[in-house]
Order: sequence, then C-alpha cells, then structure tokens
Amino acid sequence: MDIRVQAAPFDFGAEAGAFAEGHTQAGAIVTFTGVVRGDDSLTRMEIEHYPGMTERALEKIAGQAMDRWALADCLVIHRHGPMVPGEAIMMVATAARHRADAFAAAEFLMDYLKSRAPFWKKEYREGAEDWVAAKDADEAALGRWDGD
Amino acid sequence: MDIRVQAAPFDFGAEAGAFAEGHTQAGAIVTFTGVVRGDDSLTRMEIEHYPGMTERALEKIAGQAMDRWALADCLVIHRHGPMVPGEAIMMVATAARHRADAFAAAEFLMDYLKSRAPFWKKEYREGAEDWVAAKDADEAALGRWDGD
Amino acid sequence: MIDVLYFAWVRERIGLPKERIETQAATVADLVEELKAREERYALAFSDLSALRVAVDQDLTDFDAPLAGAREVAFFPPMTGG
Amino acid sequence: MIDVLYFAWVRERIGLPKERIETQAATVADLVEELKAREERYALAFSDLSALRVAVDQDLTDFDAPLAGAREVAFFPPMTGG
Repeated sequence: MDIRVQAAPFDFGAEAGAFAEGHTQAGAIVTFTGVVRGDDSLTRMEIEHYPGMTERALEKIAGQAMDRWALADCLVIHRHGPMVPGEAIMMVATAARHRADAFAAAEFLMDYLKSRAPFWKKEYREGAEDWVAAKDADEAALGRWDGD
Repeated sequence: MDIRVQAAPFDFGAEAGAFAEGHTQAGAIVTFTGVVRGDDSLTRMEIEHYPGMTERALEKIAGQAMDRWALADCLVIHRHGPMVPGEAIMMVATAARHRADAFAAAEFLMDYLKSRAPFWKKEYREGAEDWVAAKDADEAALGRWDGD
Repeated sequence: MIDVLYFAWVRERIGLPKERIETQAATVADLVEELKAREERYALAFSDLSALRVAVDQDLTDFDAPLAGAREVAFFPPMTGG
Repeated sequence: MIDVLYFAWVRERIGLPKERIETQAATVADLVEELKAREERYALAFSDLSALRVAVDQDLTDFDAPLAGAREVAFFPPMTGG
C-alpha cells in the first residue's frame, strides 16, 4: 500500500509504469487518473484538504480494499493546492491476479475517495470562484459496496 | 479509437501517459494491462492470433464500447508471438468525462477481448507446453453486458 | 479546551481555519449551538447542518457524537475529492 | 474452393495452418463431416465440436452457418486473449 498526499505534480505515465513493473507477479493492473478539465473557461483549480485526516482516511479506504479483494497491492496519489487544466489531480492503481479484483478495487477506491476523503475542490473562472458541489450520484455510488 | 496488434513489446507506462495527455478534456482515464506472470515455473508464453480477423474483432468490440458509453476515446494494444515473464501482453485505455463510463467501458473491452478476439495463449514450462484453456468465468462475464 | 477546524466554504464564512475553544459541550450538536450563539457569521455557517459534515479527532462522525475526551473537531462541506 | 484455416491446438492436431479445399458443403457442419471422413487426424481434431469455435470470412458464427459464397472458414479452440 502506497498512499501519497502531495502538492507537487506527478507524472501519471511514469507512476503507472513503475507500479506495473513493480507487480509483474500480479498479472492484472488497473489504473484510474483524474485530470483537470479546461472546459467551461476554467483557468485553475485549487484543492483544500485536511492534513492528517486525509492520510488517515486514505489509509483506511486502501486498507478496506486490500481486505475485501485479493490484491497484491494498491497505490493512491492525491494532490492538493493549485493546479491548472491538463494536470493530473490524482490516481489510483491496483494489482491483482484476476482482473475482476483489480477493477472492483479500483472502483471502490475511487467511490470512497470521492466522498469520504477530506478534499474540497474550488474552481476558478474569469471573475468567479466556486466550491464544487458534491454530487448525489457520488454519494449514491457508495451504496453498491454495502452488504456483499 | 486506436487499435494496435503487434509482435513488438510496448511500454505500458509510456502508452498510458501519452493516452492521458492526449485526452485532458475527458477528465477520467482508466487503463488495464495484463502482464505475463512468471509463477508456476513459466519460462515463456506464445500468443497465436488470426491476422485480419484479430483487427476486425478488436475494431468491432471497441466500436461497441464507443457506441454504448460516452467515451472520448479508447485504445487497445495486444501483442502476439513470444514473450517472457514480466512483459506486458496487452492494454486497454478509456477516456470519458465521467469515471463510471471509463470504468464500465474498460471492463467491457476486457471481457469481450478475452473471449471474442482470436488470440490463443500457449505456456511453456520446463519440459512442457500447454495451450491455456478458456475459463468458464470469462465466458460468463459476457452475460453482464446483455440487455441493459 | 478543544481545537475547532473549518474547511472550504465553512472556513471562508467563519473567516478563520482554526480556533481553540473553551467549552463544556457534551456533543457536537451542543458545540454547534454554542458557536451559533456567538456571532452572526457562525449562525450563517451552521444554518443548514444537512449541508455540513463533521469529524471528531479526524474520524467522520455525526452531529450527535459525544465530545468527551475529544481534542479536535472539524466542520466542512461534503467532500469533493478524486 | 474455400480456404480452411486452423489455429492453436486444432492446427497442431491437423498438422497444417491452412489448406485450400474443393467442397460443395452447404454448411460448416457439412464441411466438418467431409473433413472427418478424410483422415484420422481430422476426425481427432473435430471429435468434440463443443470444444471448437468457427469463423466464416473472419466473423464468429455457428456450425450450422451456410457456406454459400464464403471464401474462408477457420476452426479454433475458445479464445484466450487479454
């Protein structure tokens, strides 16, 4: 388990490649990355977080994924601070013997990270700055992990 | 849509990075890669394919994914010929505005590619060579894409 | 004494990221009532609790959570990571 | 005349990857019967059709598919890509 919370940009391709090369016994590698979209005249984004709780929440979510699926490993990188369109905001990667485990765990990590890790996005457009509202769909997505 | 069937090795990290950088308006990028596992004393693997039909089958599967989900793009790279443990066999990547589309399309691509694209794996171990048997689970996985 | 932290628009409305508060509040909800009674900016920030989330000692919890022994309480809007 | 292709263990059992066959077979199943009647190695390769898949002109199909106008038929085991 490798959890990184950082202000610095990261190179998604290099991280994805290194993760895959570090887990060649697993066979199946899934990655997700989220990129700042430059549409709707967005000029920049700023992510606030809760130092201490952020790491704690991500460790907990990643630990749950490791317990629930047969994973060899997982990686979470999440940035905070200012970023511009085209930059990667975050990524997750999972390694497993079977693709179903790698996919399910990556989706689980994303669903929980969206709604249970203390990050808040603010979008800057010409003359306007707005906190991104949480989506009902993101909260609802958590429901699919209950009870099975 | 970028479909590549090739004998040459490819660099998963470099391909994943280039795909993400080429689709920064999409926001959500999912990748899957399959790596030759070196366990059970496997020394090498050889993938046979059906030139012509392979490209045709992959184009069809990728086209179905593009029609079914709101994807900005998708990429499929699949190797054939000899390869050794640690090498990437294949990868898929999907780009979408919403992560649910990117994840579902990547899983769909994998499920169909496993059972509907004409590739056959042969595993070589000391003194033995065996064609990999298709898994019932892989055929069954296709069922989840029916009817919705 | 307890550290109270505010994030995102809660921080902006209240006008500070963190303060140290002397309180005997038994629960988070009691603490919220004390804060609302202080000043208009608190009343405004806490006017709709359904739009807020709370963590006690860095674990997400509910507004009826007890504060006995707690060192740190944080208020913030629903998270929007990922 | 039709091109008949074999892949993976079907190719190994029959001993060649491709052959050109003169046939009047109406369906894939008819062609399979003709081949099985030829030699033991064909009979062996086609002994369990449930273990085989077939493509006509590079599209997956069934053993009862018609061969009228077909240029190419391929026999192979279930695919194991990915």
